[in-house]
Amino acid sequence: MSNFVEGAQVVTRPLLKIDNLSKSFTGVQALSGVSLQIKSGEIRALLGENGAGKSTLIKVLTGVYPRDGGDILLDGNAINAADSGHAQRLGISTVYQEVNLIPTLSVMENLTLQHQEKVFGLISWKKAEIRAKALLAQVGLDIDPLRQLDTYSIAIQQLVAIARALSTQAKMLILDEPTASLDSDEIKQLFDLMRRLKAEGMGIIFVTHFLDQVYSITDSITVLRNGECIGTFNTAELTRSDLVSHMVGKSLEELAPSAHDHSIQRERKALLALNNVGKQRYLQPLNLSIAAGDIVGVAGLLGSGRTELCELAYGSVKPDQGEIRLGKHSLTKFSLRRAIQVGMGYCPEDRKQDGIVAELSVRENMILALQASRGWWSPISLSDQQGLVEDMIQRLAIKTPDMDKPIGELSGGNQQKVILARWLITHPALLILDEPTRGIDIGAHHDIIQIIKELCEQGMGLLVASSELEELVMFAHRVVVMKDHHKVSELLGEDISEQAILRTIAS
Amino acid sequence: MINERNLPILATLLVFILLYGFGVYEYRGFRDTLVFTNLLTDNAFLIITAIGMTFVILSGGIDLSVGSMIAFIGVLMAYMISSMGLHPAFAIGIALLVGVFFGTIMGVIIAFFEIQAFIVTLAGMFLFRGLAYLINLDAVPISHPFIMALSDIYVPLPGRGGLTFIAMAMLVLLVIGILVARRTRFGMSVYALGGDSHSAALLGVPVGKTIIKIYALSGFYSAMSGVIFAIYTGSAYPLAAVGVELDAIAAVVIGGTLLTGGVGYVFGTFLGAMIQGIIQTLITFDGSLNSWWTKLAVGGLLLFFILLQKGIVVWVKKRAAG
Amino acid sequence: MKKNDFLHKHQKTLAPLLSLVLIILVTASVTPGFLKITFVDGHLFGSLVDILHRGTPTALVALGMAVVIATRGIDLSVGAVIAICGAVTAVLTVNTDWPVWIVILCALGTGALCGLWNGILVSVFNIQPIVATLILMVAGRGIAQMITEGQIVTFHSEVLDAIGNGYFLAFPIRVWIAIGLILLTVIVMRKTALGLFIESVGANVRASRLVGIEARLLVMSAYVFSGFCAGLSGIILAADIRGADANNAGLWLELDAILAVVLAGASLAGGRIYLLLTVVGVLIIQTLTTAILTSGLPVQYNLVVKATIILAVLLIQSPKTRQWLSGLFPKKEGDKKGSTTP
Amino acid sequence: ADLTIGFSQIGSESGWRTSETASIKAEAERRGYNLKFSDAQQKQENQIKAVRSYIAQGVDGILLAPVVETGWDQVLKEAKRARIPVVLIDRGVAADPSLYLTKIASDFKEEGALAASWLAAKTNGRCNIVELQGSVGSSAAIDRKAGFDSLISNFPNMTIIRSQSGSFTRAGGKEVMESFLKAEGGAKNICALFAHNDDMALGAILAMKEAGIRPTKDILVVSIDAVPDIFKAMADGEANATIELNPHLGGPAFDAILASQKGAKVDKWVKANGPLYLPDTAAVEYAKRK
Ligand SMILES: Nc1ncnc2c1ncn2[C@@H]1O[C@H](COP(=O)(O)OP(=O)(O)OP(=O)(O)O)[C@@H](O)[C@H]1O
Ligand SMILES: Nc1ncnc2c1ncn2[C@@H]1O[C@H](COP(=O)(O)OP(=O)(O)OP(=O)(O)O)[C@@H](O)[C@H]1O
Ligand SMILES: [Mg+2]
Ligand SMILES: [Mg+2]
Repeated sequence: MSNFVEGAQVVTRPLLKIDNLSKSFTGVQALSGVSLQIKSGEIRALLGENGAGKSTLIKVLTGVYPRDGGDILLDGNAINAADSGHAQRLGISTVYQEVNLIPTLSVMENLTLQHQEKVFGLISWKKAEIRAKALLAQVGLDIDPLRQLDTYSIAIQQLVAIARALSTQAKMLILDEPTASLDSDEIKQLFDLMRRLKAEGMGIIFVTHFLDQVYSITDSITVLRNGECIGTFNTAELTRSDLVSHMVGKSLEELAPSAHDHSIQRERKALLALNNVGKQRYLQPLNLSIAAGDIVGVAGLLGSGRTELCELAYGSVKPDQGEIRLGKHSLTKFSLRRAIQVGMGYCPEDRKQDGIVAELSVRENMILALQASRGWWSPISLSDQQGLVEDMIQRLAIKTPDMDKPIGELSGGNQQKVILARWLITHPALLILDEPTRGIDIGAHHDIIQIIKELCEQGMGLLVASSELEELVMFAHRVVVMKDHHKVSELLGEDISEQAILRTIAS
Repeated sequence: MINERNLPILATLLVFILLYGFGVYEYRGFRDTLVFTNLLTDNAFLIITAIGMTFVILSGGIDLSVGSMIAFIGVLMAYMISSMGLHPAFAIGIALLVGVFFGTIMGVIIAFFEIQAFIVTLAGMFLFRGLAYLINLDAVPISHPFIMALSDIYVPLPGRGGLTFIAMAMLVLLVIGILVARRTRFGMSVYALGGDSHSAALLGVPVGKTIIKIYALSGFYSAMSGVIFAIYTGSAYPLAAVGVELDAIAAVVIGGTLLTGGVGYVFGTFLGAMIQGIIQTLITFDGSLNSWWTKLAVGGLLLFFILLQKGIVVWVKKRAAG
Repeated sequence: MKKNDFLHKHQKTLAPLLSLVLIILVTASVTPGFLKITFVDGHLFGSLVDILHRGTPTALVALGMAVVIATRGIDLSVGAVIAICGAVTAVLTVNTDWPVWIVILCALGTGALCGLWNGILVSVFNIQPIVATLILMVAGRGIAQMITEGQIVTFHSEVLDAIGNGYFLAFPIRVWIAIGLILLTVIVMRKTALGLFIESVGANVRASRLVGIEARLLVMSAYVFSGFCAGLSGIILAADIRGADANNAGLWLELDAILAVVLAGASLAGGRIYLLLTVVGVLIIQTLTTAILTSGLPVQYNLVVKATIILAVLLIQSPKTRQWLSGLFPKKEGDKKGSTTP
Repeated sequence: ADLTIGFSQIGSESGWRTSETASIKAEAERRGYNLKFSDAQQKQENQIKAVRSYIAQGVDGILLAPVVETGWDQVLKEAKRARIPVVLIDRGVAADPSLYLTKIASDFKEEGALAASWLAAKTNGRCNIVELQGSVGSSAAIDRKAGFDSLISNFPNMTIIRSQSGSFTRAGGKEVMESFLKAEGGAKNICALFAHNDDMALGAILAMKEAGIRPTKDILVVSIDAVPDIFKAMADGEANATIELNPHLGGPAFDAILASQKGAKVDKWVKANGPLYLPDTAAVEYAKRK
């Protein structure tokens, strides 16, 4: 069922060979008969919609999940990794999709976990620190390795995870959506690194939803759909439209963004107004106003304070000066629940820690915000819940066998959609999205932007922080540029372009 | 610059010093070194148990069986020495092996059958106490010259105080505990497991093996504590050390370790146990509290010092920030 | 799809129920007459009724404990709260001529107040639950002894006697009280969104706060509820022996309660709880206790037997054992269904 | 003289012990002594700590109510080295008698035997007995049982048909008695109840009454301690006999310390065994103790 398009004549035997691999979870056939081969020195893109089985393939490959059937050969030897540590020892180094580090350990401890150097049988932290600094330098990070990991933003944590994967002597490197929250600079740095490793003969599997990245770095592409391998192609020979139709089963034309009008209707009055809102050591005071129908983007480099702006605007962090108004309400003294009741919504950046409640079902996760704003004593009836959830599952094409499955068992992108849906069903007056399309496939990306635009046309205001400038340019009416925790400028209307934003950041 | 992660320990240390200062100021005889060395000797078995417990709690688990293990090991030792005529050194060796064995079994059940540590060790708590009853219902003396000799070892310090064998053994085990926690791969695996067991598995930490080792280690430390308790009292008693598991947990937590795992230090546990000991000592020195006021005072002081410790941490953080 | 779901849920329920039935059957085979129930003076009489009767205080405590555990907490102080509320009941009955219902309200209020204290320590001062409640566990018995002045205060009251040992419609009144409270709790938890909020807070506080759930208040009320349940249990236990025993009432009951909650499949790391199964857990423990008492076993075997059976029950319930067993009998309905669904 | 005395008490686990503490405190107050009291909450290690603290403070004498008989050698040696006399109260220790001044205690074995001999006389040596034991492993439980057992072994027709632990508590006594009655199918087969303390007996009496069984008529009740409530039960015809465990040990203990200070010789064991009380004096005794 899978047709192989081999690259340049196979001279050497493949570095990694996967043959007829299958895996099922209760109710889901996540992988069925997947086969592929990777040579050393090859960068392979692994593409597919959310829930196509990419992460599962990687986890089966590295022994996190036992496989139902199939063979895996590394350097011609059949391997059967018992767990991730075993896979590492076999020479497969992996960065899994969510940031999977230990939040309570320091950056240094995370980087050297299981690979510490010893003096007289005891770990030498001096050596560890030197090594940690070297690893961080490889990914271009200059941070204090002794600080606890979770004091750093999710993007930095992502880079630390990549640095860690480089610390092992591996033949294969697997990166599952490593660029989801990275900025262009970091991505460039990562790609340089990948090229270097490629030159050293390492085989790399790279999962992403950004087609630009696929075309700029990979040699070949394997597409998965519904757990089946659709095919492997040479990157240079595959057009974007073909690629998308392989992935989605639709053609690219349907997905092409409609021309966007950057102009704002001036006559509308402010929905959200931040007057001189700031917090010491957190965010410099700033002014911002969003009218109904406005889409305001927040751009900036890593650690520039985008997330902080979102948190202050939402009220999950209380400012120590200034006033926040939503419509006729002053939110400064409001509890989050009151704020939500009068129309606030916030989709946080760190989906694992701040977004999903992993144990609860998709349905419960989705209605949580609406239910919380109504209070516990006026429950949404089960049939209403099912109606709302069913509708959202349809509209956002959320891939789940049923709505009572624990959300933790969904694929990353589908979790993100559920969190988005959670806020959409509250019909917020103002929605704040921090990296909303993290890990979402292009088909869904398109749908979501469409939905957001519609909502704004109906009068919702939107504040979006995103490291994807392309995305901001695509739909924002205004872009706030952040730098070093203060607002440096606000781009309006026709001034919005990727170059303009980059220029402002650099200035 | 104070490292933020050491803050709870420093706060605990400060609380301990404040308490000690209060005792010296308030009570006759408190300034004597004897009071301090008594603290070391009298709390040795609790500290040893709590060190093992620290590893368990750091990994996000809990071990309720330690108190019963102390009693069981004591009774077992007495049986081997008195009834089987084994040499105490030999008996101690076997007793420690038995402790490690039972710890390992609990670890296997927790790791392999994925049953929560709380109930597995609760069953262990019943089981060990029950086994102790089966060996011997009554309290029996362990009168062997070797044990006597151990309990007579005494290194005098200035003043009336001095280090007993028990205190020194405890200090050695403390140092070993600190090194294992911070300077071995196993120790770091324990921290990783407690921080996020799911991620730890993905980072290549051998989760199952580490869990088994953790409970084996806790078994070793509580068996060691049983041996120390037997030497301390020169006897074995199946009802010994009832409720010690809670004291040990409290010591660990007062020492700054998070019960959810991943954060904390073995040395903090030592301080936590010493704070509990000194509360007891202060109450005894005072000697005017009746039975129910004693309980209220123990609870109240515990609360007071936890709040004080929290206050110090918050205050320092504020100072550092502002 | 629906059927698969049903089987899945069923499995979780089946394990504790099966263990209970097994323990009852084994006991019955060892102790003749264990299953015998006769009708005496208008009420049922027999070991099985005794199990319900004796299990009531534990069931009430376990109910509150379950809610606390759902919030990722634990309440070690319930035993001490039982002692305090028993003492309040006894002392007020003996020293005042207040009507019984006021005495009962005072005792229940005291329980709730103790819970509030725990709740404040946990959710306002952010003290870890196990230590926060340990404080009241230690100090609470002191308070109870202060109230009773260290003596067992015996009292006499018709109403309290009835609560302790009376019968209504053939069943002990206290069993009816427990059934009432349990059903009420189940209804409130399932028919309002309270259950969802509590489980959500227990499973992920940060995310729950961000969607506007007032976690602090919720956690606090969980402890208040637990204190209330312990208070009720304390009244029943005092009524049972017509006296308040400050030092021994409810001693180590917290462990049985936690055990029951966990046997019912809850995780101490918070999240999902199963209230009705918790009651089954309590019945398992109480059956075990009663069985040991009636078995005629020498006392020194009590704990070993208890531990062994608990371990056996745990192993039976472990999903791993189930997996392993279904590996031995591969053609099981549920598995086949699961793997063929697209 | 203005003595400072340390008193290490086991705890406050029963009404009897609270009375003992109160009695000793009252005696110290009457004599104008400075009494340092410490409640060990049933833990031997706390008692050892307390004794060590008393030594560090340099008290004039120590009263010790040991929670268990073994394990005191070391700390008693330290006290001896510091020349502080130690008086053991209400039970002994398994240590060299030279390490303590004296022991003021009753003999648990004798108490058990006394209960048994009363029962043997009452039933002419023919009786099926159910026994409520104290806390498993406690010396009071072990010795009272041993004393009782060794006496009834002389009577072939006296047997203990059921024996379980009621943990010295009323609730425990009640629950265990209920299960005895269920297991034996009522009172037909039971002639007497022997409880290791009065509280368990009082609990068991409640259980009997609720099962429609008349205590003393259907089942004889004998227990130990002589707490006030058992006298009330006896007066009401619900209990048959109790053996007193004397709580007023303060006087003799302080006297012994005074005597030793004067250099006088003190007996190593001052027996404080109490008498057996029967219902005839119960009402009077109850009034006295209330
Ligand atoms: N632990 C699990 N239990 C049950 N089902 C699972 C589990 N993990 C994944 N699945 C299911 O397997 C399917 C494939 O998921 P996978 O995570 O591999 O998707 P993905 O291609 O990585 O998607 P994304 O782009 O969103 O990350 C999904 O339908 C998902 O619900
Ligand atoms: N010292 C700290 N302690 C705790 N949390 C911190 C600390 N520093 C940053 N954070 C958190 O990390 C998150 C990201 O902060 P950062 O300044 O990197 O925001 P950003 O501009 O959105 O960049 P990014 O692209 O990394 O999200 C914020 O939620 C912030 O609260
Ligand atoms: Mg994925
Ligand atoms: Mg951000």
